[in-house]
Amino acid sequence: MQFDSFADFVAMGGYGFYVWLSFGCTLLTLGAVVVDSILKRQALTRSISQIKAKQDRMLAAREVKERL
Amino acid sequence: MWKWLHPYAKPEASFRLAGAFVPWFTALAVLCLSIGTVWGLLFAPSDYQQGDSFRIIYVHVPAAILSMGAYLTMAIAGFIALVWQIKQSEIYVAAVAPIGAGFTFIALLTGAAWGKPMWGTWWVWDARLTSELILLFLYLGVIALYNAFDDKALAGRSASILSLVGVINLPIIHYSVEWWNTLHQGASITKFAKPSIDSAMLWPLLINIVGFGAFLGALSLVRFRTELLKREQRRPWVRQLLLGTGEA
Amino acid sequence: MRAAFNVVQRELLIAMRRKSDILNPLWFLLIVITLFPLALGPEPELLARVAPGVLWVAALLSSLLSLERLFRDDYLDGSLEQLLLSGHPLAALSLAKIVAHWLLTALPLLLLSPLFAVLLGLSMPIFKATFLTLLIGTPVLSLIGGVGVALTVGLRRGGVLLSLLVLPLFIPVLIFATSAIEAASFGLPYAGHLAIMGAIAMLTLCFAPFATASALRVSMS
Amino acid sequence: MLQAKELACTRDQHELFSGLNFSIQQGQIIQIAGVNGAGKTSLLRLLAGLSLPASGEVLWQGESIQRFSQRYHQQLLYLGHLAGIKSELSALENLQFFKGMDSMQTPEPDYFEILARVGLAGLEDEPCAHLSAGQQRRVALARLWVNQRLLWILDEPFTAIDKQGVAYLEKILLQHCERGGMVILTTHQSLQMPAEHYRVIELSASRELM
Repeated sequence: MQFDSFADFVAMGGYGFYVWLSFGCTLLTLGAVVVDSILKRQALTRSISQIKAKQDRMLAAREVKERL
Repeated sequence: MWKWLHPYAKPEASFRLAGAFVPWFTALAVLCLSIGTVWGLLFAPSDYQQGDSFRIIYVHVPAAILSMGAYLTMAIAGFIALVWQIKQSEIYVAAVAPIGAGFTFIALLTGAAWGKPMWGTWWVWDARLTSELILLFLYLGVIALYNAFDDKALAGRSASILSLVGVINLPIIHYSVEWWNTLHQGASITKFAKPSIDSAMLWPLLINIVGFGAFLGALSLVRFRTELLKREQRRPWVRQLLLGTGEA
Repeated sequence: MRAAFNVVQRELLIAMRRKSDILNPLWFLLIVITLFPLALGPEPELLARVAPGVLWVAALLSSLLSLERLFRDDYLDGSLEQLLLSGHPLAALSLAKIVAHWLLTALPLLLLSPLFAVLLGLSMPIFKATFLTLLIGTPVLSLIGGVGVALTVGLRRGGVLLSLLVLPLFIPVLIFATSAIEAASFGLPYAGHLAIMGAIAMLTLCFAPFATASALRVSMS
Repeated sequence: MLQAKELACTRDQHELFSGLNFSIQQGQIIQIAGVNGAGKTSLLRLLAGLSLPASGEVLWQGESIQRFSQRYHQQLLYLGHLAGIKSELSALENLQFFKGMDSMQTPEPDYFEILARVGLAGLEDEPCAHLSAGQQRRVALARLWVNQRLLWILDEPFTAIDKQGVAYLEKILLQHCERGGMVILTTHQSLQMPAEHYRVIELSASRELM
């Protein structure tokens, strides 16, 4: 252990702001990429169910006899 | 020689294969990143010149290395996609670009945060920083081009071509910037005295590099799977998988 | 070879019928160059210091402005399809298009550069260096730009995207050109810079037509 | 000569057709029929080698047109919706350009006679921008004489062409076949063609009907 107390650890020998800024930004960016990947996956599931609904409608429309 | 690879060229098979790797990569990433970061922040000795600010190295260097590495894998995938017309390769290009852009962004940001206490300024037009910035532009170009096409098959092929053009230019850009920089600035401030790094400092760094690599692997596979599903969304197997309905 | 020549000839003929396409980028260049002394102040030392950079940035912008035309019209009227189906290597035909583009945009710029030099108060040795770098550098701009246009030609709003894709790739040429001019301004030899620019030009000449051709194939389908 | 094997085409992930098989021999005319959006133009672009099929392949004399595209394209005349006529140039200059792009150097045709045939006598030097839509179409069709090609792929050749023009064009297509040429075209007209030369492929539900 390099640090004597938690306060020491936070201070990082006077460079606390820069060190925590770096680690914070890293965490945020990585988190953003992860969240984006998850959201994309969810959006896909949604759009596929929409397509399914659309196809069901098209199948139903086949029953309609009078068309242009 | 590559015969055994052939079954995986089927979308469904490659989807499953990618899925099989995701948990392992995720576990490795979580493990390495937590060990490396805790070790680096708490236990590694502080640098005799830079004090504790050097601990930024544990995110900066892995991000920088893998931002280049990710671009290289992207370009290789682009090359494979163009030469052998393998669709999965194009999808990988699209999948990895945002992660690579994220790494590049991290490398730039942490570089700035490290530069401020060390050099007294957030940004210098140093060779490495400038080429990293251009790398970010290249990534953003690939992403923008991919998103500009409605037809994702065309988007994938265009993005592959662009990533390939970019990788040919990358060394040229790097050396030109380096050269330009030495012309403009004389003695470089980046060459801070670097004693051969102590092994107590080195280990967490290596572990974090592996961790970032595993993170890249896991997330690129996840994104690869999503993109693949998106491409194949009208196929029965996708619908069965996502909606649990058999008919198509 | 004959087919490529045929393409160049047609491009020039079309350009003769539509002179504004050649004149507008030059006009733009002239206006941009006039803006700098107005914005920075007319001190001759200051102008001479920034002039080469100004000239190069202006050349970059005006080449971007005219790049879109390189394949856009051909895409819209179906000529591009016909080039692809002509039974000749598409890379050679793309190169012909790019050569025509260079003749129509960069060559007039080179011819007009003495005028710009006078406007910005360049001395003779610096002007010579600027001229040489433009001579070697502008083909690279056209070649790399060709790849960019070919990638974006099928898109409805490809214009901004084109500059995003292409400008980072222009950076090496810009760097070597400006450092050659800088060396010239200190009276140092700059043949080495020119040689490297020449090497870059050769490299792009080897790769860019093929990249352009495959990008065109993608854009057409 | 030209053979389509298990062709499938998707656009924006929509499957237009799949499992399409047919071939065309010398002396045949094939009309691709189908409702709007059935993929007629997409099929012609696949056959011409402008786009890649989602699966399957197109063979010309037994060779893949992707791998031997140059040899194939030297025998092919493709006229799409947009025929690549430069509006700044005159009809004559346009034709001279296309003649100049031929790989084999054949004697210069009599451009004025050809332009007279397509009904553009006296308009030879006019920039094509000044011509009407039908006249511009005629400039494109003049390439049927200018470039001597074996296979013609024509996408809606009759659009904007008047009645007499249609009848004349039908005659030309038939003549081309009788001389051993091949034609693949789309049109909404029903053509008056002798049955031994003429087939219709209906693009619907991915089946060949005839």
